[in-house]
Amino acid sequence: MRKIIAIILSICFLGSVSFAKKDTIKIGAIYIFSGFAATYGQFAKQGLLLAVDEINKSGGILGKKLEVYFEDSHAKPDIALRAIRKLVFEKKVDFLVGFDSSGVAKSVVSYIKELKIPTIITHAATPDVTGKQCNKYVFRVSVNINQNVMAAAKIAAKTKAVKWTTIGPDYAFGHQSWEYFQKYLKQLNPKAQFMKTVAFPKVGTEDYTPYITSIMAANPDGVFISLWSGDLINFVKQARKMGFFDKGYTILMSLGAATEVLYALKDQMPTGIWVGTRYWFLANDSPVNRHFVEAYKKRYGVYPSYNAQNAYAAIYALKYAIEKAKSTDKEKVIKALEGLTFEAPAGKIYIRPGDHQAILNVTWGKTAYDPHYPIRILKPMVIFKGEEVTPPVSATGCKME
Amino acid sequence: MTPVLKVEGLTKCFGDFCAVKNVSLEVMEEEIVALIGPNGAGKTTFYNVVTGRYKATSGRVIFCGKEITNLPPHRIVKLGLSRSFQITNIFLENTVLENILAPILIREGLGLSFLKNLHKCKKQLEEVYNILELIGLSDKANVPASLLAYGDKRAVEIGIALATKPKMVLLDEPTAGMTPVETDRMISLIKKLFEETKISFLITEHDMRVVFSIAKRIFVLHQGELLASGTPEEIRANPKVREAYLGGSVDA
Amino acid sequence: MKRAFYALFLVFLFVFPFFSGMFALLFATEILILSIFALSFNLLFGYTGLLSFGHAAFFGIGGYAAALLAYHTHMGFIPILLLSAAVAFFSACIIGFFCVRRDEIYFAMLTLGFGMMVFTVVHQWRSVTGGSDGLSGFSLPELSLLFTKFSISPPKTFYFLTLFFFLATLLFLKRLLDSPFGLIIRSIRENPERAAFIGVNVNFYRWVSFVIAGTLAGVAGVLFVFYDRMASPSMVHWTMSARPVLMTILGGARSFFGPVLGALVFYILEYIVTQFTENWMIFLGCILVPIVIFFPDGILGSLERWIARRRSGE
Amino acid sequence: MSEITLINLLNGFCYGMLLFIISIGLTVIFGVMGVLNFAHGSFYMVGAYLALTIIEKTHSFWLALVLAPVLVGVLGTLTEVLFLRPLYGRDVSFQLLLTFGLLLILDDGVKLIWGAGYHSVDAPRLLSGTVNIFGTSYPIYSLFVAAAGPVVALVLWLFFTKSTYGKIIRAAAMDREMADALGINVPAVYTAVFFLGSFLAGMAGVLAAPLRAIGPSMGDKIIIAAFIVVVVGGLGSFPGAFLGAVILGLVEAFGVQFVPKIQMALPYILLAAILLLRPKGLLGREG
Repeated sequence: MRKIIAIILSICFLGSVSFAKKDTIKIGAIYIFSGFAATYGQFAKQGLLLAVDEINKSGGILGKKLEVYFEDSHAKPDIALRAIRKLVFEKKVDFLVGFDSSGVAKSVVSYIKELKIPTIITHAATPDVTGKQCNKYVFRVSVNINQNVMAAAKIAAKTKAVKWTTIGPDYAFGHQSWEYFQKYLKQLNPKAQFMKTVAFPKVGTEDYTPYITSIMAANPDGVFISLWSGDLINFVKQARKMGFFDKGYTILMSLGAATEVLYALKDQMPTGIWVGTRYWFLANDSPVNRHFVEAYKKRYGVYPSYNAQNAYAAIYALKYAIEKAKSTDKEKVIKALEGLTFEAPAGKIYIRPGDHQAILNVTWGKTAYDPHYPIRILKPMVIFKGEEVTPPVSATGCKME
Repeated sequence: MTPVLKVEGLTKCFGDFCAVKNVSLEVMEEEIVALIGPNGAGKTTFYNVVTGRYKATSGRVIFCGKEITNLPPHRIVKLGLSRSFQITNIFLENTVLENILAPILIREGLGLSFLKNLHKCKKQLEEVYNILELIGLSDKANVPASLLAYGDKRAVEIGIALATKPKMVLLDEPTAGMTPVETDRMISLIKKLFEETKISFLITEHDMRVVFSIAKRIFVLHQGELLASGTPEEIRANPKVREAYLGGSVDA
Repeated sequence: MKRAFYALFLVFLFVFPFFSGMFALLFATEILILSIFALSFNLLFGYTGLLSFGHAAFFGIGGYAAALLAYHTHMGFIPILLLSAAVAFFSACIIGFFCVRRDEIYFAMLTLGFGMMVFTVVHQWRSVTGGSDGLSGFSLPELSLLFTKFSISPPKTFYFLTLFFFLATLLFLKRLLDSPFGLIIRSIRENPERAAFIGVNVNFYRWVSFVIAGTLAGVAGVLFVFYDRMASPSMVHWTMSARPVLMTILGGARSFFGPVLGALVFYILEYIVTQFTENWMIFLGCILVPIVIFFPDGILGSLERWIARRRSGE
Repeated sequence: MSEITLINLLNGFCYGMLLFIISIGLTVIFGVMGVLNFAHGSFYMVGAYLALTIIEKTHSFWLALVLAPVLVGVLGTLTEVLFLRPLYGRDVSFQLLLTFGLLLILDDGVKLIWGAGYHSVDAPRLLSGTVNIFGTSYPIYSLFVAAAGPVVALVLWLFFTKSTYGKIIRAAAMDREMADALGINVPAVYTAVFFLGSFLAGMAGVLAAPLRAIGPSMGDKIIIAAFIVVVVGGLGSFPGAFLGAVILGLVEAFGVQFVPKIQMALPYILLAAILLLRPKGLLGREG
């Protein structure tokens, strides 16, 4: 009984006592650690811890050690919100990083503004959080839909395909990807046609055969696919069995070059199809990238996925910003993040002050077999300069206060 | 005298099997009548059709001059035809008082009083105590029904039927499974009720001793058909009835 | 003894925000909201004998109605609450009309089916509900009371607002269950067939109970949406319907405060367990199984029984 | 009929047969014991995970197809003996809740053992590749699954109508008291039935493994579909489960083709319509 009372009391007082030690910088990280996309969280956590350990080993930031708290968003906005509250009010974190799902990111940014806590989005790609929903506290170091899809459209415009269709997850991300793809491709190739038959299976769909059948029956020239993680794996397995990849369609998978997908599929991933990513570990031969890939491979036994790189880069972005501001004061760090340019494994990243969106290179490529790697790699690889594929701030709808 | 219950050509079939075949009978006001027959004769099915638990295959049931064939049970009860069950069928987790109170509240149309406290239903509670006295359970009002002795549970069963203020009650083997002492108590209870309330009763019963001591008229059901009807003496003398009982399954 | 305990608890609820931390305050608010939800569920399950696996439909309908009103209008909190409760009321009228015609497993399946239908509507009707992303980014309505306007955004204000609805729900349900209506639905739970033979229109009373439960769940949904500042499809999913079921079983379906205790224990356990492991569901399952087998009356029910036995033993 | 319609017909049938094998286990258990097993989908998932491990270790799909269902059957047997026995005679809600608790345990349990990520296995070499049907290449493995349904149906039918054990089970299903009186060991029958039902769920899991990504939530999704199948067909009815499974399979396949917007809601609309119009299901027994 006494124990129960003790527990109840300790819960009542949760967060009422501040444990904040002056010599640490606390970071809250929110990713998907369970369900159909749990590998995303796993990779992000690995990349993030790698960065944190590196920084702490070399003396921390301004002499302060980093401390990270992880929370699971379950890919659901309401649970992510609870995680934010827990991190901010109970763990008293100074900064937040994370968010895989666009839906989650969109739902929480206004609350983040209310809490006034600087946040770096490392994965969610919806243009809105650095567009019409942008605010002072929210930054993104990763490629967004605009950038990824603009690159896709540039590739699509160079192919012979005229009639295009899509398969994407049935939520804002899938629909927006297709919307932007049509918009950009139409600009580049006015002859492009977009079919009425499109497929938007629910996230977490088990059986893709009806969708695959209806797409194949429509007989398109090109198929733009924005499925991701478990869904993409499921889709590729079933599509392969149905001969979807033998029909000679031009296929673009906007997130096909995610290493977690490639690892899960291994040689079930067909070769010769166009895949995009938000970071490719072989795309950049800089010392920073070589170091990152090596250290990552050594520590975890696999090649880093884009989500690992993004989380890694976010921690370094914070490091550089805090050092630039010479303070961990939130407002000063925000000032420092705006316009920050730094070297990440993905290459040079510039955080545009106007909308807090990172400008960085975007990689696409064709899947290919290589005996040196257990997974498909990209050959040939096409790298787009960040500026080429990013719309100007004026086109994003962002009005920063 | 006018008939309270009038059944015309009632038939109930389950697929090919007909448990009740073309049964017609009448029960008058202020009359106790028994319905007897060997096991499986269709007595309970007959009750179930008359009280709306099953839909009739054909035939009509008229109660107090109103056709009630195939009405839902609660409507039939509201018209004044109540019943008891062969297997004890009461609200076990509720107290004895609540068992009796519920039908009274429903009868008075108070079922949807959401905010009135049960203790404030003074008039209805008074009625409950009257019924409890009648069935001899005044001292057990606040006992959960599940804790009662078997005979008392059967008495509650009858109390519930009375609480609906019926013009007629169908009793389905009120003494089933009782000890001789309990049976005697039940018989005197039924007699007392009849004398005090003048409700009509239709009783199915295995125990011939009970039947002949209570009923003024008897109907005999055999394989779903009405075999005979008449006074106890007539039934006793009827050769067809003897044959049915001896030729059919043996009853206690 | 019991009264003193409740009085103490009530006092605790009132003074709690003045010494608790921010996180605990939010935590407590959420528990109170879910308690309302679980209490409403238990009117059906514990008192009418109907196991619903689709109760979240009304939680979600109320919530989405509130989110949409907050998004598109400038109404105050009270009009939004009343309108949303009305929407939940009418949906419960319609869905309940069909569901109460069936018993037991069929009722559970039917409610599950209808619940998931509501979920699909919420999930597919992107232009209105925001699809799987849900609705967010609306500003919180203001509460007009005594000619003054309050913002409900400060956590303390919102806590007291929730506490008010929580206590109101308790009082309302207590009176309801001690009323003739309460006796009738308990009788239906005990023995639906017998109830018909005392003149109860069983389906009708079940329907009324269903509608009351649905409306209360809608109110809980409204509070939840403003607490979370979003309406998301997971509010309507069957896994959300499973929550009050678990809470009620945990606390005790036959005890008036069972669902409240269940919600409290559920959240505290979840909080403690998730400190150590991400696999909180396995833990929950491991608690649920022995409770179902050995303590079907839940924590509070078993406790009450134990106390009663000790008292009668002494 | 257009080519796409024919292919959809095939798709629907193939998915339907997978559903059938899952649902028949569910309905056998319900028909005999009156227990609606919420954890049935989790048994299916465990079957798929076991197949994954067995195939990784031995590289034999066929061994997995034999071994995994037996292991799942044993798991089901333990469940029945340890957890469900104390609950017979109590309100059905408790059985539903108990099996729901098991679902929670199993869903998280596989995460502890196999991790949270997705896995995949290949179809056996014999069945990989495609054949040309209606001018479209169609995977042989899907045809195999489509054929497995009728085979399972036939075997079960023979078992229940021709073998002594099958007849005993049917007797126990009809009337427990009667079976008791006839000297049938009813508890043993229940255990055997639970083994059979879980075995079938496990088998469906193995069959599904090469078709789908193997992940911790695969059971939750399928259990709802299986519920719908058995309710539509008629709880406890064998031919009903077959019919229900085919209908649901076709509804899913053609829903995508004709009404993609509300396709997701179709199974639930079907469920509600059946429960309201024919509460005992299409082929359910009157009573």
